[in-house]
Amino acid sequence: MAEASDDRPLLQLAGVHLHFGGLVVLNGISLDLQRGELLALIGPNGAGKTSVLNCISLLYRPTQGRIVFEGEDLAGLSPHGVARRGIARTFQLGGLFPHLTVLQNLLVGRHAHFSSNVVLDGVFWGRARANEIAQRAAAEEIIEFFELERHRGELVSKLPFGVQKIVGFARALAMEPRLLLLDEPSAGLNREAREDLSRFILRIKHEKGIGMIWVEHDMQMVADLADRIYVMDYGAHIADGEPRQILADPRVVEIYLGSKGN
Amino acid sequence: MSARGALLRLEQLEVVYQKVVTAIQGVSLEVAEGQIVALLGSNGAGKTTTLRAITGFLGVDDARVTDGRVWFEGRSIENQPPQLVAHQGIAIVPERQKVFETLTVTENLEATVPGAGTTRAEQRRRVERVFEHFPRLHAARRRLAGYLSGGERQMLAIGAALLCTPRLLLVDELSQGLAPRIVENLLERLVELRKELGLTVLLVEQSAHVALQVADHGYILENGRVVLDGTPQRLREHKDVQEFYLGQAGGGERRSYRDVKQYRRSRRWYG
Amino acid sequence: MQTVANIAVLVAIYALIGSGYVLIYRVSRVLNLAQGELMMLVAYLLFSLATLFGGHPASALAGAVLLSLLVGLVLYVVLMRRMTGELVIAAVLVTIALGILLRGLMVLVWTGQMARPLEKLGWQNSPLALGHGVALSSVAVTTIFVAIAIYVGLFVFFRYTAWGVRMRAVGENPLLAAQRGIKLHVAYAMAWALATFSGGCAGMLLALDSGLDGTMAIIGLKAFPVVLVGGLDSLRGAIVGALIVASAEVLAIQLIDPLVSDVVPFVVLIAMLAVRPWGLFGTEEDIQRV
Amino acid sequence: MAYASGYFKTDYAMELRLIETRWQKVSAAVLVLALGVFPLISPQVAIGIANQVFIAIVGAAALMLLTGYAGQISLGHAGLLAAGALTTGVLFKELGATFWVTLPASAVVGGLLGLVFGLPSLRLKGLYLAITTLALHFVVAFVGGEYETRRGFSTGILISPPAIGGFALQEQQHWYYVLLAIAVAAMLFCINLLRTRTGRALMAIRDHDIVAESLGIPVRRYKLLIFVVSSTMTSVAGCLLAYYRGFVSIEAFSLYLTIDYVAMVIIGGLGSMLGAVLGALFVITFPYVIEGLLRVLPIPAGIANEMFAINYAAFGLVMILFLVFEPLGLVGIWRRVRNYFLLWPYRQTAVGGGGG
Amino acid sequence: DSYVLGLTGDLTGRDAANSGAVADGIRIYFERVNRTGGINGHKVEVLVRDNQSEPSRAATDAQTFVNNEDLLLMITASLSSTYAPTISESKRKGVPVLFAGGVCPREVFPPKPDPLLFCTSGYAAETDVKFAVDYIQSVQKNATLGLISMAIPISRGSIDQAAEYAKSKGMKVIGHESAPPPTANYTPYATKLKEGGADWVLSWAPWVTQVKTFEALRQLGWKGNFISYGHNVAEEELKRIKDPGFLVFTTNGMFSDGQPVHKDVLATAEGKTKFPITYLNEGWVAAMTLEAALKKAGWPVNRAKLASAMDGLSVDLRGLRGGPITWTKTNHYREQLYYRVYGWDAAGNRIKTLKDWTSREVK
Ligand SMILES: Nc1ncnc2c1ncn2[C@@H]1O[C@H](COP(=O)(O)OP(=O)(O)OP(=O)(O)O)[C@@H](O)[C@H]1O
Ligand SMILES: Nc1ncnc2c1ncn2[C@@H]1O[C@H](COP(=O)(O)OP(=O)(O)OP(=O)(O)O)[C@@H](O)[C@H]1O
Ligand SMILES: [Mg+2]
Ligand SMILES: [Mg+2]
Repeated sequence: MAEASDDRPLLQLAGVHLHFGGLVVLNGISLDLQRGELLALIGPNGAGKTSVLNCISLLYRPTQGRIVFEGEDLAGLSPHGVARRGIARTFQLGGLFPHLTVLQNLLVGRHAHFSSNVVLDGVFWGRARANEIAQRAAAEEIIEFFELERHRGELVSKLPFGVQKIVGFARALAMEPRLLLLDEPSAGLNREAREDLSRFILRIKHEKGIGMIWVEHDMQMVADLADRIYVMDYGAHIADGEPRQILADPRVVEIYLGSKGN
Repeated sequence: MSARGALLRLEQLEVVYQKVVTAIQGVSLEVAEGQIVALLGSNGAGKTTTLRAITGFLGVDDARVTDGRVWFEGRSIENQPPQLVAHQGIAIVPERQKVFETLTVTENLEATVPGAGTTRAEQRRRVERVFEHFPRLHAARRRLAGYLSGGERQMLAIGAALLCTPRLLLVDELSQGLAPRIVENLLERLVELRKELGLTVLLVEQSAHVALQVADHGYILENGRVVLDGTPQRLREHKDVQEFYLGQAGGGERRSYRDVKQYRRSRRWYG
Repeated sequence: MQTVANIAVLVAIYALIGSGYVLIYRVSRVLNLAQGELMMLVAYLLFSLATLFGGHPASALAGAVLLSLLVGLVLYVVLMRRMTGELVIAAVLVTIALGILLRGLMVLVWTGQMARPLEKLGWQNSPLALGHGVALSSVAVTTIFVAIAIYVGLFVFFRYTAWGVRMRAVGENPLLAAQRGIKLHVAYAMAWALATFSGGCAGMLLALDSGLDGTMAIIGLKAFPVVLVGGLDSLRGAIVGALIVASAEVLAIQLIDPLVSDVVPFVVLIAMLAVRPWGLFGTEEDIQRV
Repeated sequence: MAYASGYFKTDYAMELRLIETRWQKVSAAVLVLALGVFPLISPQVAIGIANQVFIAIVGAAALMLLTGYAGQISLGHAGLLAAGALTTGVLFKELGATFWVTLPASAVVGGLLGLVFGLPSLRLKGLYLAITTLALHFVVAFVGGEYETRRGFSTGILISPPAIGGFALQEQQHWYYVLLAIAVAAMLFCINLLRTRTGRALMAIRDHDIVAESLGIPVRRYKLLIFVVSSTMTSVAGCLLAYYRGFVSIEAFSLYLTIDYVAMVIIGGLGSMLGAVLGALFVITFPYVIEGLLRVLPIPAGIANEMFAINYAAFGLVMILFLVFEPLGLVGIWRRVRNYFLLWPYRQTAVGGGGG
Repeated sequence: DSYVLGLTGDLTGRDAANSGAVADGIRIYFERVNRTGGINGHKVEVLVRDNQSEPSRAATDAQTFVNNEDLLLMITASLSSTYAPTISESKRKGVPVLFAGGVCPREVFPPKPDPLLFCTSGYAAETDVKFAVDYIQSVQKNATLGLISMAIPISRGSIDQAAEYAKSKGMKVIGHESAPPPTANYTPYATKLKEGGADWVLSWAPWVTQVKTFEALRQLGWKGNFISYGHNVAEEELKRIKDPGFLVFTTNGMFSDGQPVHKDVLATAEGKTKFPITYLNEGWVAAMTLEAALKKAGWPVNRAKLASAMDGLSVDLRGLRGGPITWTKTNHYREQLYYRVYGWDAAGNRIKTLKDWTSREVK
């Protein structure tokens, strides 16, 4: 499934540890992600899945270990630097800007693609204006892709939770990333919306070849879509491999799936 | 419906946001004492709005119940402030902002006011019970709740709601963000509690599988209207429910997420 | 030695005023900028009662204390209650406006002239020699004891009832607190009543010690750095903050130049917040998890 | 373009126009005309008030950028106004500098101070930040006071009116047009800033700075930047104020002035530039209105003495009533009225959700 | 068709007790004038505005006044922070200004006063403190002098001058304390003065600072003498404090002097002011002077005419002060200043004069 055009992995985590005071959140996580690969990250609540994503986007600084993206060690960067390198993400707890409209949220996502400055913006002349128009067009493509036309001008705070999740996804894609981190994108979506979401994920994978790390609790979706599953518990690696094999693994059933593991 | 009188009854409820957006219209439903009732609906159908109308959580968003009544134990409670509603024995696990982020986990539980006449010892015992059910919370009890993971927050919110010893528990998206095993436990626990304490539950749930598994009765809300209701059995057999909520292909077997059609435009309910 | 005594008195004053800020901040995240005016109002009420009951100083004092609780309660019920759920900064502005209103009313009723409740009560503020050449006025000594008593009372209250945690819960998210069955308005009203009471005590004592005029309100502002250094939602912090700020101030007067005594607390504040943004004992408020 | 059947946008550039429909064009023209004619038909006092409003608009817009959009509460506003005024005063008094020197100098000083005021914002939020900026205000006031005392200007520095091309700006009417132009320029600058990338970045930071950071926005730089922009504007307003008033005195920049400005942005309505204008208008004219009203009332001679205390208390009272009954500010009222007319006689009804 | 004057004063701010009394004095005085036929057959109308000692409010007031074409003159009765805006507006439109009840600004003093600015108030910062230092020296040859001011420019400035002057006279000066306007507790300042070994303390500051520092010193058991400037509250306060070591020096005679003019003030103002009538003398002085100026200017009158009438005016104050107010082309303050020192006579339980009118030439 992984269309590795370049044998070097897109992203590589090597022995990542994360501590908060005495609390060990991540305990030596190592994983590789190939270009265009869809890796599902699963584990019980509080296992540290979100923390892995936070470490990659440098919102948390790993206590120990290396994170290498396209051959570059991320340690020296700032969170916005990481974003500019091409890593985008969605957020488990929403993370949208509630007082902005859908369109504005997307344009914030395209922040790094502008080339203007404060003075130009204030005068709104020349480059600033041309930029606005060009980026607006780019945002419109995203809106179309996610079928958000009818919500374009609405304030995000007034949208139902499900639509907000989609907007969050759209905003991440608007950044034109090469690596996309998805944190429970399906939470709060109904079946129908999950099907739409699956469609978006598949299209992104096939049309844009973006690598994705996908934290998810819906095992049906994971089973159907993921290329590979990585299971963790208490900040440590438990198992990884093919979906079918992992979901049948008794350890995974024990700590995570419970009796009805499918 | 059950022969017993309804604990909660909504009558032709209408809620309007900011004086212009009508979110639900003519919603009527009943929850009988000791029942678990599921409220299903696609995103934006008005489920959260319905729960807010019951708990009086509407004011902040400049919304009002403009029509219809909410009856709880025979008293009408629409447009009452939340604390009054809470004192009548209605607890909620809200959809978003569910914990006090700047308090520790233990403080979150302590801040919850127990039902009348609860002794301190009793209260402490109940807190311990919450920790028993959610060992992860116990491990995190001294941490600020704002640092909890999404699932841990959900556990804490459920724990706190149960501490109130409510007569009616409203849950907005129970399984949201929880690992499958926990969801399973929780549902078992709800069934147990119902037996033990006669707890009544109104459950909003995205995963229709899960909800219909434990519910005694289900309602389906679309576009701010109730379009279908009945026993889980009846709902499960309905063609549209199968298609849109259970994800079953024509024959009854599960449809794969991989097979979603390109550019499928959903059919809408016009009940 | 005298310096230590001076610091102790100032600590007591600041701690009393500070507790008012803390109590209200704790339940509503609102900084009550009318605290100074409330202090002054209570002091003036004492003055009027003292004039009325010239012969019965005790009943005048008791009356003023009761009135201070009542004033807080009434303010909450008729005014601040309506601000629940609104923007914090708007509520802060309401307290500022309240301060303006109160100041206008006080000038109207009591003019801007110096008032001396102590004389009306028929008492003498005689100096007390405390040994080692240290002397303090009797009211100053009383101030220290009152501050201790009030703080002990508050600590006991919060230790043996669940209200401390509940107040903070209300402060963070009133609606959620309401859902959890906390009686919002009781918590708010209690905080306002207690805050005017403790602030009012500071006002009364200051007025008894050295008289009362229109500038007292500004002293309320001087206790800002105190509560910020200590942590806006912590009573313990208010004491420690008072200790730090009062020492800095008195030592600046004593050792550097009295002129800088006005800025010193703020310099301490800036330095402190750079190190611990939530003050020494405050809880972290801005938690953003994603 | 077919106006008959509605108004269509055919490209993205059209969306960027500030004035779109014919109706808006007409209203804008009327407004311009009214503003232009105002000083010709109004008494001096009214023009004076208008001039104060214009200066206040510049200051309020700066604060609105900072507080209303970037979410950084600042109580150091008077300190920054003072910095601008004092720079002007010092340069004028010590070096005899002209307007063309003092204005940019004030801007530069303001910008630098903005950097200083902005530093705490990298660590602090909300009221904590507010009080820290207040602390910086006291530091500025202290320095200014020391300067005035040490140099023997304890009652303030008198400044002669600015000469623009040999024309001394002295009459209220002349000031009116100059200040109006400046206020309009400041507003346009802010509005432009807000509808472009900078503005969105600021609002993103206000709503959720960690998320903003991981979307590629250098949060710290933007925070400092907005402090610098806002302080520069404020400082320029301070410079104008000094010239307009004809004097500089550090005591004129007390905490109350900050409160006035905070009141402007809150009463106007946080997060709206129109709010800054309405707020400035309200706060500046309010005392005059109250005074006028009290004057009209038949006041018994006996309490004529107490008029001022009543006036003062009334100011507080009306402000309280306003905040209590209209927490969304003047803009809230404006929007409600407008919505009412836009929708009348309909009421929008449910539109189903739909997951995308 | 009346004489219109505009008064801007601190009626509700921190100096309300001072300014308010000045405003009341002027108001009551002209009420009587109007009752008894006015000046040159015309009534006097005083418009009053409140500036709370805040420069920006004062600026607004001044602007309103100068824009009123009928208005002849502005009266300022508040702290010196409000002077700059008033002066600035007065220059713009050529409106004369009378400073009544505050500190006189430098612009009214000789040799070259501003043609539009005049002053009747008692204060004269520099001369005041010099007189006080001389007085101390006349009582106790080599006193150790402690100094306290309020941390506002005008007070600090003059106390600095007192320090210099005292040193030049060979006195030992032990520092200059300066308390911020609102101070919760004056004891730390007092402690420093006491521990410095001061046997005399001089203060030239708003009344609170003076009296509270004194009281704090006494609480500490300090036994020295304290001399402070006599604001209009001084008479009341002397009676309250009853401490022989607390002296005030003043340019206004106290009502305890019992001059006919004092009885006149008492009779006229009874029940018309919320202030003790002993506070009214500054306002009375200003009003008497204004009356004389308006009389001299005649009718019709305009701003310029009034200003020139004020040049070369001499007003007999009939005992409210030690001598007349005389304005000349080179002096808009007065030619001679007259000081008196009052203290408390414990035995007689009354105010006593420690030093009778002493004149100083104003240069
Ligand atoms: N900043 C932090 N400070 C303290 N503890 C933290 C912090 N971030 C995460 N934790 C703790 O680390 C653990 C892992 O959190 P994380 O959010 O990564 O879990 P998760 O696997 O995403 O769980 P869920 O499925 O519930 O979202 C949790 O117990 C959480 O409380
Ligand atoms: N604050 C608000 N202001 C305006 N409209 C709102 C607001 N909140 C919700 N709505 C509207 O009300 C309708 C119902 O929303 P509601 O949140 O109740 O849906 P829901 O069924 O809970 O959806 P979800 O499953 O996504 O949570 C939606 O169309 C939404 O746009
Ligand atoms: Mg997570
Ligand atoms: Mg919902």
